[in-house]
Amino acid sequence: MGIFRMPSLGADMEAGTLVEWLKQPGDRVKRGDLIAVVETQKGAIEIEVFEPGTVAELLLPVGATVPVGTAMASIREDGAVAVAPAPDAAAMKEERPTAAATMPAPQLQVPPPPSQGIKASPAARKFAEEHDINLASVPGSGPDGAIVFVDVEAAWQRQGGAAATTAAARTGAKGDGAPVDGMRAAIAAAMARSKREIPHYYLGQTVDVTIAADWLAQRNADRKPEERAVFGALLLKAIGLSLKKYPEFNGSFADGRFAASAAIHLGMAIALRGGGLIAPAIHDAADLPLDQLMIRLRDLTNRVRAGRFRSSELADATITLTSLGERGVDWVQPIIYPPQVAIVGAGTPTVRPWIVDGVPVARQLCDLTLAADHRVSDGHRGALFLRAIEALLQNPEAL
Amino acid sequence: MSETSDPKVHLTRSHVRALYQEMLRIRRFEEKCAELYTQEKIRGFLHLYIGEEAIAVGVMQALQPLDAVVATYREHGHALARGIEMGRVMAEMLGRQDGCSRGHGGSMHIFDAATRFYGGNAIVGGGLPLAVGLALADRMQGRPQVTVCFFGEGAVAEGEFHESMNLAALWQLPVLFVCENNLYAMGTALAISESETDIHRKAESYRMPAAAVDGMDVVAVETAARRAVEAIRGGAGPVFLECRTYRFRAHSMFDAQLYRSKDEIEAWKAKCPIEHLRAWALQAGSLHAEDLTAVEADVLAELDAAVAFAEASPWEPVERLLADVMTPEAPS
Amino acid sequence: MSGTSAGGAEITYRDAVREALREVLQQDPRTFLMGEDVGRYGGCYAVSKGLLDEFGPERIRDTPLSEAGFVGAGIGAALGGMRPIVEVMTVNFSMLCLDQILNTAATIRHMSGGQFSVPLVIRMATGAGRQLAAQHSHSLENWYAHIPGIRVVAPATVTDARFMLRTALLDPDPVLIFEHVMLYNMTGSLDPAADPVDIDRAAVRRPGRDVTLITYGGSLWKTLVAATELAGQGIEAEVIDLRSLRPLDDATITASVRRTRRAVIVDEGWRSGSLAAEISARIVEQCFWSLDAPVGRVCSAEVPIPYPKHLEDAALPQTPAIVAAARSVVGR
Amino acid sequence: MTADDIRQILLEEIGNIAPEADLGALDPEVDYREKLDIDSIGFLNLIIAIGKRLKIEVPEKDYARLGTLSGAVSYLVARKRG
Repeated sequence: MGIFRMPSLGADMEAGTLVEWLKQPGDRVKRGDLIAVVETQKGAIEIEVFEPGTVAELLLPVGATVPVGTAMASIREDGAVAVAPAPDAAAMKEERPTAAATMPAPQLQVPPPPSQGIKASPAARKFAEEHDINLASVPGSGPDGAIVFVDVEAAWQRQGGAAATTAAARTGAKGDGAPVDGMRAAIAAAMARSKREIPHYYLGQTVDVTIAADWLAQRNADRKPEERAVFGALLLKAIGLSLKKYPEFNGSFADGRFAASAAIHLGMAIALRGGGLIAPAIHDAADLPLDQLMIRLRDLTNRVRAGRFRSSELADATITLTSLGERGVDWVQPIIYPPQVAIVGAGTPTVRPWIVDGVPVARQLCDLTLAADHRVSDGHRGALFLRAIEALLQNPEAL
Repeated sequence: MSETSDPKVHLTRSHVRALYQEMLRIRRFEEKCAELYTQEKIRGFLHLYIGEEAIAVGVMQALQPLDAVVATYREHGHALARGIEMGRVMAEMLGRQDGCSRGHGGSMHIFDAATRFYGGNAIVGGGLPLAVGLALADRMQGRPQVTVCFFGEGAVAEGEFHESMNLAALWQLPVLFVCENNLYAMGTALAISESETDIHRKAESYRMPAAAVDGMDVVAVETAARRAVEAIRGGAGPVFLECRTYRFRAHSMFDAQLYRSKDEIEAWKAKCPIEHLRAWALQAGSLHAEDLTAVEADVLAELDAAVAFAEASPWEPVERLLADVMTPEAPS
Repeated sequence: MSGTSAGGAEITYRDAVREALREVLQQDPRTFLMGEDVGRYGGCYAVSKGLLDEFGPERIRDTPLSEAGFVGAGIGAALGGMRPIVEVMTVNFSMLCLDQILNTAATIRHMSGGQFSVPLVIRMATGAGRQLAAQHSHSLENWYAHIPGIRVVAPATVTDARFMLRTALLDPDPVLIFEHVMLYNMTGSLDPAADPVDIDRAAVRRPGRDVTLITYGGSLWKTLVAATELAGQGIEAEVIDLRSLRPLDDATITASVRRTRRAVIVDEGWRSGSLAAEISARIVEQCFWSLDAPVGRVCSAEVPIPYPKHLEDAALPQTPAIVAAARSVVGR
Repeated sequence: MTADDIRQILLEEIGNIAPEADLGALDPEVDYREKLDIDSIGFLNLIIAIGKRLKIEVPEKDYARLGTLSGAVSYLVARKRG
């Protein structure tokens, strides 16, 4: 028993519609006889049979549209007995080799994980990845300030002279810990260089911040949380404004000389969850209104902790503030972050006895310290600088 | 061409039988191809030569082994008539490794170095300059060989046809141009595509000897081809034969033939070159009924073996995908 | 403009090509030169002047204006055992024989399953600078570099003009040689250290560490001028002359770019879909993690080449643009 | 919204600020800011997040009442009812 199937007449023919049977059951057919007319997208085509015999049964009604390979009629060889066919279209398809089985997959270089948001060339990224260098800590010298290969190479030669990565620290926070060690090494290198090269002098001043704290609480009371400011923002603003009068604390010392910076980019030391420290800059902090400064501070803190910050934010700081926050200790003797020339420390503000007009009263006090580079400035100027900050904090509405 | 010279066709019993068998080989081979196509074993375009067999068979009788053949995408008949093994041609149809082109070409690109069969060219008109160049090479190297170039009447509308006519005539190259005028370029009738429908007159305008031949009569084709090849080999320059014929089947498998009438097709089928030769041979006593039966049996046996060979042939390994793009051993 | 550094005899690019032709015509009787006005006229750019007298009209073969015809004939002659050198007057005219180059010369080896190679050389003039306007000035070699099955080379120095032809003729596959029209009058010294059979490798024409400038053909000299200018600005540019446009010498390109980490490609083709685009893609594929800047491109403006000098100059890659592109990827 | 829902939200937000913390082990009576090292900016972020999730604006003067987990839950439950 032969099965006559919807023939394939072209590679683009997927189905045909039976228009007419040219043979009926009982008709004898021979090879090459036309058996049916099939409508295709190219028009009606008469189709031929390749098997001689007698048409036993027409399996398809006129008007039916069926895929190529579908049984259309059964043809009985002379003398044979009719059997119902299996009308499967797939039966006549044969196995063909497929290219996918044997073709090799295209070879591509496996990329190192990206450091998001940092403009660095692929070469710089690869080198940084291989040498465990935090791109965020590398100043860029390429097109549009991008970090290029030589920048990372130089950073590597400086033993990671800038501070270390959050991204790497976060990925390695649990488990191997190697990136944390990398950051520790970077901090070690920077601080060792500072202690080795910079002749620090240290000054301290206990500052009554009651007025400032009260003013801040009052200001925050009727504001939505996202519009509230923290004490650190006031402090940054006060430092920034003071620097305008004391430019010798704002800039960098390199190649044996101090270069004062016209811009005031305040570095803010931010502790990372899981350990480590990073001090990115708030650009032009002195000229930002307090609300703006607060937005920038919060944004920067959040981005740093999420590992998303720009290299320029790290490289550009001209002075740094390290604030011990609300649950820290009274004071800090900070270490200057090279090539900067000064760092201001702020202890945790606490309520302590304080003599006002000869009477001991409870006041909120904060110990401000200054570490500065003796190659650039002297203690006298440093004291005036700290006093200027103190004075501004007594008049917070002006900030 | 003069009709008076003596044709060098010797219609012995064996020769008539050979002509008949060659045509029948092509016919049965292509009928099988159509069947295999509907079963999706042959894919791509399949252009059948059925109805035109007398031309390839007739012309090939005139060739020597070292002569060259350039054909078109409707070239199964030429390949078989030229002597390429049927199994290798069928394997090529199926895209198998034992195909004469390792399966790389398929139905439209049959090539065979042993018989100097240069395709299998599926750009209409594209084979003509090739034939001119092959003939130029023979001429420049002093070889007494002829290149036969087959093409359809559709090709004569192409610039490459005219450029080739001119070059061949200008340089007096040993080319036999055989135009298989089957009246339709795909679905476009000659009368609506050419200002001059007597194709051979185009060749005459290039000062090339040209004639029209009954392409349904294998003896007529062989006679004309023998005379032409003899003249060409004698240094007469190119000759042009327009063989008037008809394809009985659609242009390719997927063709509803909207452009021509059934009556026209039936009228031409009545001139079937195989039937024509059979009737003549029986009447003339050149062949007997038992000869015909024996030929049919021979052909079917050859065809069965060819299909079996082709289907048993392996696929070209994908590792060889790029193997024949460039010659592997470039000089260094 | 000056060709290569001192060493051998001073010679013009035109004479170098002619010497190359003369040498192969003398050494290999299978070679012949064919094209429009190559004989009596002496060649459109006077390259073949005098060769007709020396080798005769069979081997210095003037053709009619039939690009498809004579390029196709060249392919056929190559198949027939000759070693034809076909000259196409300019690359713009080669559109008329693109069919033969693409559909026949480049495919026959593959579609015949490796049976037939086409040892053909096609020479074409390319490029702008002679105020020949919008149908004689284009740089379409990258279209040919797109095609598997052929080789494409672009001699930029008198040494390459002198020696590439011989190697191209030894190649069993079709080789297209692109000669930039602005180079014909250039004088240079034959480089005694050159490998006369090498047509595969790119050449470093000037070493440098800061940026790799990749170019070929007529743009090489503009690029070398740019490199000198860049050196004055403290940027050491490495200049690579591709020499072979297909296949591209990835190894030389990537070795250089991995070292300099920056690349600018100078290509007289139009930017869209250009050879520069291909090279840029390969650099990104193979050198991405070595890059310090996006890959730069200096290409022709996307306009048919205009006639007036100032507009033609404005349309083409010029030294200041190359300098600017290099500086921009270096970042200074 | 139940106290458990509020506790869940609060823990999620604390978790966002201190992702490495094991909140399951957090004693509801201890100062979690101390315990989890949440500074003023971190705490402000928490207050902002609570405002968005629970639609409760916590004034600065009430910050002290959010010092422990249980205190914060009580406070927020009361605010939600009020």
